[in-house]
Amino acid sequence: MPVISYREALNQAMREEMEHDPNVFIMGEEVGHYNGAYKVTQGLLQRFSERRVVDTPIAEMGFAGIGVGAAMVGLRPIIEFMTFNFSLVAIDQIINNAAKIYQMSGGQFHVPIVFRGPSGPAVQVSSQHSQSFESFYAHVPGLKVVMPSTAYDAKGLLKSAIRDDNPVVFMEGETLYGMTGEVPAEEYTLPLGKGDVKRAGTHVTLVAWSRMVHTCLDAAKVLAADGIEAEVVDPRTLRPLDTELIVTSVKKTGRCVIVEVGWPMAGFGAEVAYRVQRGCLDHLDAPIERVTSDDVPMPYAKNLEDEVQPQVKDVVAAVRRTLYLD
Amino acid sequence: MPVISYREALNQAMREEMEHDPNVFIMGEEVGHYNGAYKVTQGLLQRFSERRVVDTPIAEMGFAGIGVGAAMVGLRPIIEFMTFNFSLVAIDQIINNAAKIYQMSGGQFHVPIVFRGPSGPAVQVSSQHSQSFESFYAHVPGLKVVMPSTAYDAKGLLKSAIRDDNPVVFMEGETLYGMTGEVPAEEYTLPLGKGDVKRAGTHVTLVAWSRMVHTCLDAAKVLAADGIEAEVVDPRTLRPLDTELIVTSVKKTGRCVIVEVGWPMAGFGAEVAYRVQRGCLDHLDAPIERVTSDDVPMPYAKNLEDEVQPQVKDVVAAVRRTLYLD
Amino acid sequence: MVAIPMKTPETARVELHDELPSTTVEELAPLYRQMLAIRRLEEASAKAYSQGKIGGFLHLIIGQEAVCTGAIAALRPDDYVVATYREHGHAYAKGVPARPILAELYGKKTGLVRGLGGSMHLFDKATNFLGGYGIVGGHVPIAAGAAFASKYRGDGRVTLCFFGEGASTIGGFAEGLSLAALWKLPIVLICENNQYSMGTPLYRSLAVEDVSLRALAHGMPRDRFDGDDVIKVKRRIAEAVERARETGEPTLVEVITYRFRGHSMSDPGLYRTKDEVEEWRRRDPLNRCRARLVEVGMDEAALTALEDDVKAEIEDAVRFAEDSPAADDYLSYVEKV
Amino acid sequence: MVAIPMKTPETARVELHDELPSTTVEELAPLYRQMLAIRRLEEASAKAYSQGKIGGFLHLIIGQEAVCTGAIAALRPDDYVVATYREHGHAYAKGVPARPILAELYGKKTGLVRGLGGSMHLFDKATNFLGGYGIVGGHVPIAAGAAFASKYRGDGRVTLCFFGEGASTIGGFAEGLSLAALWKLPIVLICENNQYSMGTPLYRSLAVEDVSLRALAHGMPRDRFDGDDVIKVKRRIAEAVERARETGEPTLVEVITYRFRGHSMSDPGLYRTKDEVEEWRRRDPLNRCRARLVEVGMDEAALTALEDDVKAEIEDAVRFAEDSPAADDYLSYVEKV
Ligand SMILES: Cc1ncc(C[n+]2csc(CCOP(=O)(O)OP(=O)(O)O)c2C)c(N)n1
Ligand SMILES: Cc1ncc(C[n+]2csc(CCOP(=O)(O)OP(=O)(O)O)c2C)c(N)n1
Ligand SMILES: [Mg+2]
Ligand SMILES: [Mg+2]
Repeated sequence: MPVISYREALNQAMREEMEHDPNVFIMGEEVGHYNGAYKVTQGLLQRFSERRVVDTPIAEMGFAGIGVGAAMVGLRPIIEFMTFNFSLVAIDQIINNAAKIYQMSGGQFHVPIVFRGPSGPAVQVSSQHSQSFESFYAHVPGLKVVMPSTAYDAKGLLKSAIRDDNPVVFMEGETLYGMTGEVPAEEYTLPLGKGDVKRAGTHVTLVAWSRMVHTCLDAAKVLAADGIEAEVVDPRTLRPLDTELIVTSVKKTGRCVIVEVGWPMAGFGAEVAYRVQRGCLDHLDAPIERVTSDDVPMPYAKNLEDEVQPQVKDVVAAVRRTLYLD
Repeated sequence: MPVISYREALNQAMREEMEHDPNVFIMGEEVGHYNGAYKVTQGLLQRFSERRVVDTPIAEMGFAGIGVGAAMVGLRPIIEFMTFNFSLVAIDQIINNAAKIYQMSGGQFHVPIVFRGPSGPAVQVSSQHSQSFESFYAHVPGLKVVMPSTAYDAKGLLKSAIRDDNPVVFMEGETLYGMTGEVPAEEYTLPLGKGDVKRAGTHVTLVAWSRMVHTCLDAAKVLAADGIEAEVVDPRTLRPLDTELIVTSVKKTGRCVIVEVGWPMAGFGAEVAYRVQRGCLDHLDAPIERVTSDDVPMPYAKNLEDEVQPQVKDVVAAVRRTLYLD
Repeated sequence: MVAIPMKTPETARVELHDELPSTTVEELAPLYRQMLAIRRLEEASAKAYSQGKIGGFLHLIIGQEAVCTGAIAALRPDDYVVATYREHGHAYAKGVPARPILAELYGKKTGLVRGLGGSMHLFDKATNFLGGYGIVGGHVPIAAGAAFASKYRGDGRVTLCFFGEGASTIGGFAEGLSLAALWKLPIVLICENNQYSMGTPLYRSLAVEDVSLRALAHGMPRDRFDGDDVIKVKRRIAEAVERARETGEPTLVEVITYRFRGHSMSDPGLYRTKDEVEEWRRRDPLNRCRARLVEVGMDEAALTALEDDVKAEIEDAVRFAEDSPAADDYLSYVEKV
Repeated sequence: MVAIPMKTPETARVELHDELPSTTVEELAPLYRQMLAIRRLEEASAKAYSQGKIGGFLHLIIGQEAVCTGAIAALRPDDYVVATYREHGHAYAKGVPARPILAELYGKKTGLVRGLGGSMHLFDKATNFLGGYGIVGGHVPIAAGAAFASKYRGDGRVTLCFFGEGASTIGGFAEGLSLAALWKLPIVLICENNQYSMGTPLYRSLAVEDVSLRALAHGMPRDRFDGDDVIKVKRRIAEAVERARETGEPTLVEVITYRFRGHSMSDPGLYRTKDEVEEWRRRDPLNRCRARLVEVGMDEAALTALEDDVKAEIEDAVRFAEDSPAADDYLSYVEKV
């Protein structure tokens, strides 16, 4: 199977869907002539022209809203936020319009739109540029929230998101773009709302999404050296959440550690924890643990930035706590 | 003790703090000449003049940001959102500026600001005007989030919020303004971050804030008729959260039902549930239950609106489930 | 030194004049009928509201009927309309019948959006009415989006976007305006300047009380006139609609008008003097329209027949709303996840 | 018909001319020194960045030094400055020493904001530098807030707010501008039009390539000129600052300039031709300033001494940054909850 980057996988997904459906177009800052701030839209302007790859001024609220209006009358916009940090100035359009119009209109108007872009901390870009807002979007009825961790998932899920008749918030890992993985040459899609076991194990369930899946896989290797077999469950879609997959795993292992790069309080991991204890309280041999970033705006200095975020050692320590090993 | 309304209690808090400190001012839509869309600022313009009670155009992002800038150089703004639904167009100012400047500036600039206004569903105002965003604000380091349920709490907490040197998001109950309660004639404040047991009980702990406290108190009466004594814990401040008070109660009762008017997924109640299971997994005699609104944008029709929101009967049913009674 | 090229904005035509465009009974009678139906529909809503049969916010447009009626009369049926929470009249003018509008206000199953949206959120796909929105300014980008789609497809449609003068200070409006100008979207942005944003008169919201000036910085055509005469509104908006259709150029139009009632049913409107309200009531566009109809030759009998017909229509709509079953489904129209 | 009153905006002075204001060695030499120090400071940062000693985004202002230097020279020390992520020069011009700026970029404990903010978020209370901000347009309301506080207190201070021309399309700018005009806040809004917003030239962002026109709709004074000559910048901004100080009136000023480098260190800047960049490099404000200094009578020896002094200052700052201990505290400066 061809090995390509996460970035290239996303690019292929958009290219293929734009080939399939003339109503699909891309809009955002620097998506065209500049080929994307993170080069995810590389080559699409040349392929599809300015009509379908639309460079915008800096006006997130405006172009997100333009996407919603265009979607209401039948187009299928892909709105790129240069990063999801900037989605805050457009969040009213996402929550009050995109998410609600299908219901407010009594089912008359669908809003088939994808809001996508990088999310989560990059490297040393400081507090206004290092945020993880998945718990915001996952809170809102009318939205779906997708956060793929691999190139394979990224492509299959983005294609499904573009085909979905309702709004999808598609959050890419800012630090995953260069990561490579096997991606079939043939066309495929992956269903939204279905998780994936990224590593099988018996002693503890690790639940993580986006970049934290890789942190968990690394931690699982460290743990394996001590004979601890961790199962790594990647929900891939946070809303709807594949609760069954997670609960089934925890029923087997009796222990659960949830790892997220966002802030602790009211982070999405709390919802996962709630569902796990609802689904299998009697199977829990230890309290559910969460590993999150510290409860601070992200500092700039590299050493502090690393300290703030969940590291392999933090995951290992949390697992060992659930096993009452330390 | 005088009995006054929640609205009047808030009004007194602002009036007193404005008397105390010439740096305190109020800014928002219709706060002055109109005396407030919900009359919370009644009479303040007459008392303090246009300099300190500032009517704004419709520009939440602009005047929220003006508040932040003014706070950086030593004023103490109270920014009123006509409702917190409209805070979404200003949320970037709250999260990226107000919450972060103290840390981004290496501790040089405090931002002593209060963002306040009504929150949560009112009556039949439909989906864009019936939302509960406490889990958003509670997620963000650098903010405090206060949601009082009584006139007494409202006054004491608002005074503390105004005196706090860091940003406070103060969410009032849109349907509580007319509710009355005892409020001392003498000046008092209540500490942020301290919860309150609104009713003592032994069989189950109900955790709720803002209007849902009253729904829980009503449910407790119904339950008491069947010999079930519910303890109603009102954290009052969601961030910082008085986890200890909640956990102590659940350790005593062994059962916990969390009631919130917001949406279920990634609602603040999930965080409460997580903390409860962390703090006293071994004391839990049943899975933690949450009662929330349904996972939908709020419908307009009265009957549907009631169906969507947590009712006394829903709380009673949840309690009975945790007691394995039905 | 390198010369820095400067474009100067086109100077826009802005005149406020009394001279009324000529018209005929054929043109004017249906518009009078619409305005009257809107007035009666809203009066019926106000009554039902006081009886507790309608809840929530109810924003009436009484006094402003000539604006939506005249403007929408300049459209083709396939053109789009986007409006605010004060949109009963716009929906009706676009072709939505009174029955489902009123049933929606009553929160009934037969409502236009099945009791889910209420007064602020009417939507009708059949007539290309893209909705009523509650967040001030937030719908302006949406309207630009519909216009963007028309340009994308080359379908020749035009979008009308209505908003209040109070919306002219919010970012959503500024961004929508700026993008419409940049991309030359076929849209007409219509500011219904009813001189108040809730209790705030425009001079306390804008440094210069002329919303249409916003077009200057964008080289966008603009227009500004009073909205008492429905034919005048139709003609002036038609110019902008034609420009949008032919050249794709957007226009910012400000129409000066007045709401006779408070901001919503719960607003007593104490911030205006009785005299001020009375003066504007004397200019009632409905009365002017009726007088005009007589002038151009409609006889009293025909007028009375028309008025009786409207009365019957609204009475029927009230009965329909009253008799309809309550809304009973809030799950089918939101995607379950 | 009731006449509707209309105000027309003041016509603003907008001229682009070559005639340079006269100056003296005493006035110009310190400004040259500042510009040179900013240039050397940024060159040192660029070098450290390529060596991996500075991380994240690094946005250089090389080529634009005359704008921040000249503008801030028009201020009193107690006046406020608010800037973007491209703000090293602004901080330095406001009086922040090179040492803590560079140490901040290195992420050191001795950094201006203790390694917590980095290049994009310099803040300095001592010099009334209210910060560097990363969300485009988001700082404009903050600047208006500082000016609001000055008006509230009557402290006679003026706020300068810098932003790029790319910010002129976002709602935060529009709302800040509108409120500053309405409330007559003592602020000067300075658009550093370096002609690109990342890779996007202005003509792909704005329908009319003149940001200062935004003032028209608000009756706000405006100015627009090229920013090559530091004295010219100082004089023109001083006019606006004086107006703000005396009358409280805000001004929107657009200064045409150019960045020689890419948007940030990671941008190769392929969207511009070599010729274009070369042409602007020939206009380098630093060279012009030096030539001007010679013209008004500074001798080579004095210039060399000044330049050596700058060199030593920056070398010292680099050593300081290199030798300082790593940042080690991220908890003391955020309130624990
Ligand atoms: C962003 C936002 N802020 C505040 C409100 C509350 N609000 C609803 S209507 C209104 C006044 C709008 O005035 P205008 O735009 O002139 O329209 P009109 O009501 O006069 O038709 C306000 C402040 C809102 N809905 N949205
Ligand atoms: C709201 C928001 N959108 C997008 C960005 C990404 N971004 C950072 S700088 C920039 C270009 C800004 O250009 P301009 O305002 O002209 O300033 P310059 O960089 O030229 O100084 C963009 C798009 C951002 N920081 N904030
Ligand atoms: Mg109005
Ligand atoms: Mg620029």
